[in-house]
Amino acid sequence: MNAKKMKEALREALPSVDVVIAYGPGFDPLHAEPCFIKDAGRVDDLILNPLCEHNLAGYLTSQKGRTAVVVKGCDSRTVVQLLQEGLVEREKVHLIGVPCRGVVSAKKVMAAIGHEKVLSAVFEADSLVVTTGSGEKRLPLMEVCPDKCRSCQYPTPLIYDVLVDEPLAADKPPESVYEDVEVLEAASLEERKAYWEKETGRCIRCYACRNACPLCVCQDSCIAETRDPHWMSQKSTVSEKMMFHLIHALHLAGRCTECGECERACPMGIPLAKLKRKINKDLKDLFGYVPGTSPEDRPPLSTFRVDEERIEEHKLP
Amino acid sequence: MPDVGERELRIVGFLCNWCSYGGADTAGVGRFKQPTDLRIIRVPCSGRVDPLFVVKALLSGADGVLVSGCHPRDCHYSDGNFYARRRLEMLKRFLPFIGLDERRFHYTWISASEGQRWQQTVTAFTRQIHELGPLARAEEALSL
Amino acid sequence: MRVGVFICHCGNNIAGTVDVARVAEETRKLPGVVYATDYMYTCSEPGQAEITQAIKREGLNRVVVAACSPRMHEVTFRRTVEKAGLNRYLFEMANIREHCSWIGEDKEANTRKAIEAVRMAVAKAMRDRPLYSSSFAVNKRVLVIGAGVAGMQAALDCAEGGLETVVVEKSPSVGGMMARLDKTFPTIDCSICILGPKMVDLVQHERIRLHAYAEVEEVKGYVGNYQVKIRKKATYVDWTKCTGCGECMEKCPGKNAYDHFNCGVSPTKAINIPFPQAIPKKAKIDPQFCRQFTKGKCGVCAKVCPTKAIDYEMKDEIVTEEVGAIVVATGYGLLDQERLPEYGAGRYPDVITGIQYERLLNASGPTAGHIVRPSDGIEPKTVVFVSCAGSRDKSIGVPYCSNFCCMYIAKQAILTKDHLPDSQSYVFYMDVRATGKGYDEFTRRAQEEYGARYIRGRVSRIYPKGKKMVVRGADTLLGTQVEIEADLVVLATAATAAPGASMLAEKLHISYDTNGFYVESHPKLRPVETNTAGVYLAGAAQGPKDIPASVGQGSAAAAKVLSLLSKDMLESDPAIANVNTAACVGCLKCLKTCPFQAIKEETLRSGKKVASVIETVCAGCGVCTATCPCGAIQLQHFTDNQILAEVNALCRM
Amino acid sequence: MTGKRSYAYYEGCSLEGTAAAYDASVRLVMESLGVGLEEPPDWSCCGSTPAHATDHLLAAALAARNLAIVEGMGSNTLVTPCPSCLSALKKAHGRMAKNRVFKEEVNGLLDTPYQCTVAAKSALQVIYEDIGLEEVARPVTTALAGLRVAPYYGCILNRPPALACFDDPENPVSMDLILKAVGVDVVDFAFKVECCGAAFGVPKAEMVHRLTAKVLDMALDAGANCIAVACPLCQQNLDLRQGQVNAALGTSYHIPVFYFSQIMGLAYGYSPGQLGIDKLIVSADALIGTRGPVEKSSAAAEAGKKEAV
Repeated sequence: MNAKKMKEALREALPSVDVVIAYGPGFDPLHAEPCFIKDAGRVDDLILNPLCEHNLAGYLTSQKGRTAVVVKGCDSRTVVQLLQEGLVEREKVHLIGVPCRGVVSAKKVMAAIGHEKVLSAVFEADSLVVTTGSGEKRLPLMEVCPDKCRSCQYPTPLIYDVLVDEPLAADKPPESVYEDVEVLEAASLEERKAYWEKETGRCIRCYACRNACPLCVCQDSCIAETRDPHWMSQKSTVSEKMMFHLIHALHLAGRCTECGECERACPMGIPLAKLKRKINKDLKDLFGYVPGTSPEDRPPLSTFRVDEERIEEHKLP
Repeated sequence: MPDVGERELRIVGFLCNWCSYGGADTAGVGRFKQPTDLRIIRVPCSGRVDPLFVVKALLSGADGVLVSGCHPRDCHYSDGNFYARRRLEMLKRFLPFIGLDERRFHYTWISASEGQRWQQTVTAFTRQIHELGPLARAEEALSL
Repeated sequence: MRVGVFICHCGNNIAGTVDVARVAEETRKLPGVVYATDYMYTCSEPGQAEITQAIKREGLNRVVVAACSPRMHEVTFRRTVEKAGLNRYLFEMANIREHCSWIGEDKEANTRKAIEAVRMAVAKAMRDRPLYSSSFAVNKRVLVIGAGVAGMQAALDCAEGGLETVVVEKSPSVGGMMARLDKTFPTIDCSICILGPKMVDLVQHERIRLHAYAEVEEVKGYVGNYQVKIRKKATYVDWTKCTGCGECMEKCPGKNAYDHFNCGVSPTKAINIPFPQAIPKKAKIDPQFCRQFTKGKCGVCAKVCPTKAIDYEMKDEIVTEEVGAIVVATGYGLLDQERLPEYGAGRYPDVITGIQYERLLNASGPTAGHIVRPSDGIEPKTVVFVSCAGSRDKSIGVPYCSNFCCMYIAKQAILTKDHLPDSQSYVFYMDVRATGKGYDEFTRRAQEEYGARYIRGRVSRIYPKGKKMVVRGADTLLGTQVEIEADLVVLATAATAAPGASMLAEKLHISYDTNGFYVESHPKLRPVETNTAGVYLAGAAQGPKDIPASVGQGSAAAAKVLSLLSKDMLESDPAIANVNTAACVGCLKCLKTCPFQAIKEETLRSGKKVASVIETVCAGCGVCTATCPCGAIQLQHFTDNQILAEVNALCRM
Repeated sequence: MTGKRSYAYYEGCSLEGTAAAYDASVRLVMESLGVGLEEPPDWSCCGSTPAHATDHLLAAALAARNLAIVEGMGSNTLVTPCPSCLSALKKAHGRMAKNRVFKEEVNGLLDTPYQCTVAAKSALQVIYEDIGLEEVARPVTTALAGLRVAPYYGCILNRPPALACFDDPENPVSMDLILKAVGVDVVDFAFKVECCGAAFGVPKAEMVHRLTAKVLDMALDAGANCIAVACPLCQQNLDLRQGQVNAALGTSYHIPVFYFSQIMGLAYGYSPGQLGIDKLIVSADALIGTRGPVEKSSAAAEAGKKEAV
């Protein structure tokens, strides 16, 4: 990732935009943070490296003025989807595209180092070297990257105004994209039921997943918290928790760009993206639709064909 | 014939007012014998049926859910059932992923004149739900 | 919340297989219910009085009636509660008849189901909100589709009633099937003689505009305000110039055009006027038979036309008519005789259909009213009529009775005797269905005075033997097989839905049954209404009908239209979508999915973009509500909360 | 023709005995048309009338046994000239394919279960649909000027339509067109699918006489001087019984009754002996005496082409 070129691009952009959304150093050497700057003087505070795992596109909908934002390949799909749904206007965003071979999941690193305080984190070749009180640990990037990076099909942004590095071609097999979903599909019905009851059962209903989701448009109107309509009670039961996550999943049907923010944000480490990705998998099979790849598309569930080639009528025995 | 024996199970039917609800009426007027498990919720159009209603019902105590609308091209609101078809098909494929047997959810098209078809559908679906038995609730599963 | 529940016995219809007393008793236990009772006939005058009194006496603010289907009596009871000062949308119905008492004998199970049906209705009622309809102006014009006898009657009655009336007829002349008939039963009136004057009245009426040789292309709008696109098919003759002199038809060298009006009894010219009494009496070209079109040279008609009306370049034309109501009178079609191969119709020239025989009998028909065999032009001595040729035959998908065949066969037998005194007619029949006024007498006359021999049984095969057609069938009364050597065989082919009936239904959003006939909104009480407000049915489009019934329905439909359009303003159904602008995030997914373009983007003073519903356009389907992620757009009377309440009333953990 | 067509060929009991001529002629005709016929090893009764009059399960099992053998041969089409065999095989296949329970029941009785992958076709259907009229016309060497044929299909060759799925159940034309294609005069015959009464030969002879007479009578009426059939029973009935009919009704019918394949064979230049025509009860010698050679691409072949398009 080319931080120098990014900074140049941002300096050029700044006069013509009201705000720049990029990455800055976080509270410790392992974490990066979203960083909003308005004056060129602060560009040097910005960073760009595999620690920049957040999807900054999510902030676009809340911006009034013209905004420059740094997007990786995966993040760019979110922008495409937002454009497609008319939730942001193309001329109001200036996209700094960053080709990317994968980022680092701080969560995975912390787990790997037993959640000790991080003294330093430096990249060496294909691995990240983390120093803690109990010494140095060398972690191969492939092991500490978010799951999405393992089957990434869009290393280069699909849409951008400036590309700050040479474009990269996808180097992961396309059939690998839904491997995790397929594994669960292969399990028995009971196993799947148990799996989700266990996983969603751990939900503490903090709604971090929803708040982090760049495509959850409802903001304060989320039906998980309204009484009109009154879809959910505050009861802390598995089915209420399940209900919430199914609402989230079904509202993202045909829209989720699989950026994984929900999982990054979840303090309980629930595999939330899997629900949405399962739906994406089916919709791809049904309508050949991949969210966030073409601004001209229409989300498959807000349109129809009179004769659906792939949908057959279900017969009862 | 429609007698499925055993204790009744909880089956919710979302029927569009113009076709399928009328079909159920026609079946009644024709005195077509039907199992009694199914309870009917009248909606204006199958397009009104948010897949989340089906999920909600299944999560809160229903053993089966049936959705029926006008035949494609014959929707009273012209396109409602076209949207329903896509959404419900998506749901039918999704349910098994979270451990809900897809046979507990069925969607179909029945016109106001098809009393017989309604009788056959409700009978077959009720039998199917009885074959699957009551749906084990998450709470029960969790109860420590 | 003070809910009152009224459980109807409907005589024994409900009480017979549902323990209504127990339903009432269980209902009283429900939260919010302050009053519950059962009554013999809740829809009766005293029954309704019971409700109005209870509303006052008990101070009810919600009412639930558990009785028949809401499709039956919802409107009735809404009026009742309104009389008692309650908003009519604070009323719910639980269907414990069609969906409970009539689905089985198990009283216990039915009662359980009824109790829950009521529980759901109560739960929904408690979330009912008063709704107020706004009113909108109506367009006092009516469109009649189809100018057969039913459509013409409807059109004339509407026009006489003072309405601007638009008539669309797909063939080049008005008149429909009746114009093809020779005589009518049971009076033996000359068909065209009684129809002709009506046809003339139709075109001459100052409030009727006729689009002949035209079809409905697209229907938009809603009751009171429909916009209808009409395709006027190219006739290649400028009808403003054509005088109907027939010179072109005389000289036209294209002799082998299919004669639709004469049902192919004999060919017609490539440019033709369908029949002498045609209205409008104008010529049209059938391009597939016209040399000018097929060979690219000829132009005879253009040369001979005294008014230079021929225009080979003519194109279809689309006109748009704005109307407040629509009458569908598209009539019926006839079973394709190829579907009856064992009768050899189509293969053997001397096996013809009833309507073709009408044309043979008709003085203005291709044989000038002489009955002759198509094969050799010889007068037949023996004529065999086969009724139910396709009708009442599940195996070919026509399970129903075609209604008028028994009668027209009797008529044709009588006419045959009139034309050919030394002829003998035989009629194979299943049952003679002659239920109309003077009908049975008529069929008896055919047998007793005109000596038609009626054989009760079906025909298994028709085959040629020399110059004769042998008709083999069963005589179920004698219990033998009979073979009759006929000179001419007439098949009473089944009446079917008109070609293209289903396509038109889809344009109008009205429903059709498995046989393609349009479905009325109630078989007994709303026989000419459809489920789409402002669209009415007349004639055989709704099911096979004879002339008196069709004319009756034509007038009935007209009466419905006149009463609808007698109002200057119509009340809109308030059960439509409504946006909670506070909750709306302006994602406008609803706008993308609305089937009626009833949602537009609106910017609030705060500058916030939200969806907003165009009241008169919204039809109340609720697709938007199912689309909206944050529940901001709610279909009134079917809100998420109301449906969730019903779900919860059923599935309580 | 691209490559050599080949089918599993089930002759059935009649074609081994009374209808040997049918078998012989079909084999020769197929050879001329470049079609290979392979007999299923150890084939057995098809399970028609005698069996299914007794027990439907048994009948189906018998049929399925043969079909299973054909599956074993790795073939998916079975040709049988005999309509009785055809409908027995199709009936069993149809019911097994539709009804899982029944399929298991039947397969329970078999050593090798039948997987329902074989389509049974009549020889007529294969010649008409698979080979086609143009090919049919090609091998013609002999003109049969004297013949005016009434094509007689019988009652079950293409019925019930739902099962047979071939030609028109009331007015079939395949045989008409095939015979025209080989250059023979075909008359318009109204009794193509009329019952000839064969099945009642034993219990109700006098009725059969009447029915048979009707068919023969209609053939003459139509101006035919011979009849073509595609069914061993029809052939036997119409040919063998003519004498009886004449005796019983005082008529004097003398109409040769060919298998359609025999007529094709003649047109292809085979001798009456090869085709078993010398075995007909009502002699056809007089009729076929008039035949003579045609040079290639003759009217016959032309006719074939015309019909084909």
